[in-house]
Amino acid sequence: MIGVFLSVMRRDLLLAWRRRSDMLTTLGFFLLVTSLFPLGVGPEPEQLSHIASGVMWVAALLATLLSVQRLFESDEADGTLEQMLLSVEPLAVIVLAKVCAYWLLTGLPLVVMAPLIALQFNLTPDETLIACATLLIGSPTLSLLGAVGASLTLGLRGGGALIALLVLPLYAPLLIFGAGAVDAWRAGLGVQSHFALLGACLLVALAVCPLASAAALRIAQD
Amino acid sequence: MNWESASDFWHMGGYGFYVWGSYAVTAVLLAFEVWAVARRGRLARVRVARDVAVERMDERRREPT
Amino acid sequence: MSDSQLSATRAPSAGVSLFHYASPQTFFPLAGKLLWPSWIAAVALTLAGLYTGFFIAPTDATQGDSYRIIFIHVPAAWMSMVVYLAMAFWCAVGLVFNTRLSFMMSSALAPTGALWAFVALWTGALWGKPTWGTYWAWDARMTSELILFFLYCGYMALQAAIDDPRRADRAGALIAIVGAVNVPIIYFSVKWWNTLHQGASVSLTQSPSMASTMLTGMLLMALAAWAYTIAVALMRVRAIMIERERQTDWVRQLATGETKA
Amino acid sequence: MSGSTASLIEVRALSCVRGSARLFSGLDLILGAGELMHVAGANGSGKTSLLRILCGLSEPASGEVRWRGAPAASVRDDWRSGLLYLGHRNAVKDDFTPLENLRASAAIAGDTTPGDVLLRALVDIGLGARLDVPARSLSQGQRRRVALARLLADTRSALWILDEPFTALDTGAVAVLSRAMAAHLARGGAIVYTTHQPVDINAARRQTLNLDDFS
Repeated sequence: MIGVFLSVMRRDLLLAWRRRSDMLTTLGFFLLVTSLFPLGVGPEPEQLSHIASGVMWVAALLATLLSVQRLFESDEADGTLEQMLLSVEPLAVIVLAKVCAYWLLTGLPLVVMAPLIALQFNLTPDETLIACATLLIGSPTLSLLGAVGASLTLGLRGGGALIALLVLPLYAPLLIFGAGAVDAWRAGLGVQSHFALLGACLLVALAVCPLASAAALRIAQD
Repeated sequence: MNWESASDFWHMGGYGFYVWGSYAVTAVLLAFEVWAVARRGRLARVRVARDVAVERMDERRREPT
Repeated sequence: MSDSQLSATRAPSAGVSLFHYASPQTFFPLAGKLLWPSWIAAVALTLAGLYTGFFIAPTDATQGDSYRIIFIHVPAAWMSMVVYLAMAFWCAVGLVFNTRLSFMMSSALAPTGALWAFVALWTGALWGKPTWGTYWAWDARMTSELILFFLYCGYMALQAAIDDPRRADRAGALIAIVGAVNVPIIYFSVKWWNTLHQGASVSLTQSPSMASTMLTGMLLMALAAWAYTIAVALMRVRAIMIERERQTDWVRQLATGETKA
Repeated sequence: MSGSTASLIEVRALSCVRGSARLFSGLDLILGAGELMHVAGANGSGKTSLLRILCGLSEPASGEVRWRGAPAASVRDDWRSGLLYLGHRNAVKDDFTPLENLRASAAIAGDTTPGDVLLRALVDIGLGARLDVPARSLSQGQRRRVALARLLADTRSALWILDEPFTALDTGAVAVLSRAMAAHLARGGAIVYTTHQPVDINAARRQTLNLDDFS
């Protein structure tokens, strides 16, 4: 089980490495969207630092949504997905491995880039740290929920809009807990509960999403 | 009895727009839903009846040969 | 960590025969028999509820007559949640016991649930204007109601996007169940967010001036909404049964009027 | 190889519906060790659908699949580990070399065949000169061979389910594949396959199932 997990993850990372340029698309999207906000709402530092964490979270959420729909696409197109379904190993473990690789490729870069955006939005070092930490704990949950949406909409027409409609409502609690942490810190409240709740969401998602996604893939391939 | 007259009733203590706006839209939506569902059921039956009729015509056409 | 439990449920279950009415053919006439009582109950309860609400219940001391919106707002909000849970319940039953009828029930409930969510939002906005001075406040209930509405839309859009009815049923069921797990989390998170950002909102139902006649009116309207939902869902599930089973003998006999149901 | 009954896979009263079309119904089949079954039928008669049902990718509209005498759904793990399915899609990644592809397929299947056996299979099927070339620059037939190399390396599966294995292959590769199939049968394995071209496979016991008879 660990063997298949590691080899599927390595396979996905290697495949992504062979197509390095694709990896940059999501990151570029994230940076572009966040950079457009000051142009839209005005450059006042006070206002920018107020909306910073919300903007970062919404951008991360949209960036995930944009890229996650391709998670199973190429495996489905070339028949690898059938082989995954027929594996002796649990499909949920294979899905989890794919999601982990996906997060390392798209989620982690966002977390790494977040300080840059925090700089643009005039956040203090403390606030930057908190914003990055929320993204670090929250973005795996985004990837996991996104994987469920991606497997449900696999091969459907209008998949992009559909996955947004399915997954965005489920993202609402994460957005609230994630973006709220910086506000709470600024208001002098503790941020412990925010992190605890984000962590709880991650644990629930880790337990439920790979199973749900695996079931959805079997349904999609039936 | 709460209301002195019909116009008093429609006026709804100054909140007529909000109260009747709510009730009217709800009534229209529910009526539309009932109509749409009834139509869907009717069309489904008609379509099946038509399929059956077409099949019988086919059978009858084939019989003489 | 195995998905075999989930996938094993897709195999035909021997338990199906226990559910006599789980077959569309036997449920169809039963639904037909329940239809008229439900409609009569819906109309009678609505009339009674409206009479109580408008002619017996007094004007509210603080909100004036604008509070009379709650006679539809609160039942609509309740129904939108009850219907979602019912939908998720039928989806779970369908996945576990592999009964087609359960999936048909949940597809039949979804549009009505979405309608109730929309009505709750609409009337909430119209009630909010005179009460809060704004059509839309990011109040916990309103925000969760909005997200619930989107969950309904997602379920229906997913089903509509899939051509194969079996895949549509199962994929829809999965998202409905995931959504149902999320509804409490969403409600809690929004409520929590709301208390951090603004003071507690005016509560509709906990108003101290709530006269018992007001409560009676609201309960009557809630029962009417139940009856309406049952009636319209039964009607829709009958239509869905005919559409889905159009190649079976019993539907063909039904449609050509050779036997009466 | 547990299981006391002789049949490896058995199907009873199977019917398959795709969309609103009934592809076949009332289909029974029994396949035992060493048996070769050719599934024939017109285009759209449900050959691929039948193979997918046999390996558990699809659910039949009605009927039962049994694996080594037990209902297949109840012995799912044994069923999956006992079969090897190759669909008409190759499951070959453009960005991987043949060996990387073969390793990835084995890993996904949960198969622990050592690397030198995989390498040997690629050499046997005639890809020895192209080991370091990404699959992107291979021909259609060579990509098919990458997928088929799994069969040459396989010693674990009892049942091979092959959907059009000979498509796009040249005569040399067809000969290698049919030898591998004969060897699998001789070992006591069984094969269900579809094909559009007549290929002679050395088999002691063979059946032909024509799906047009069940439509």
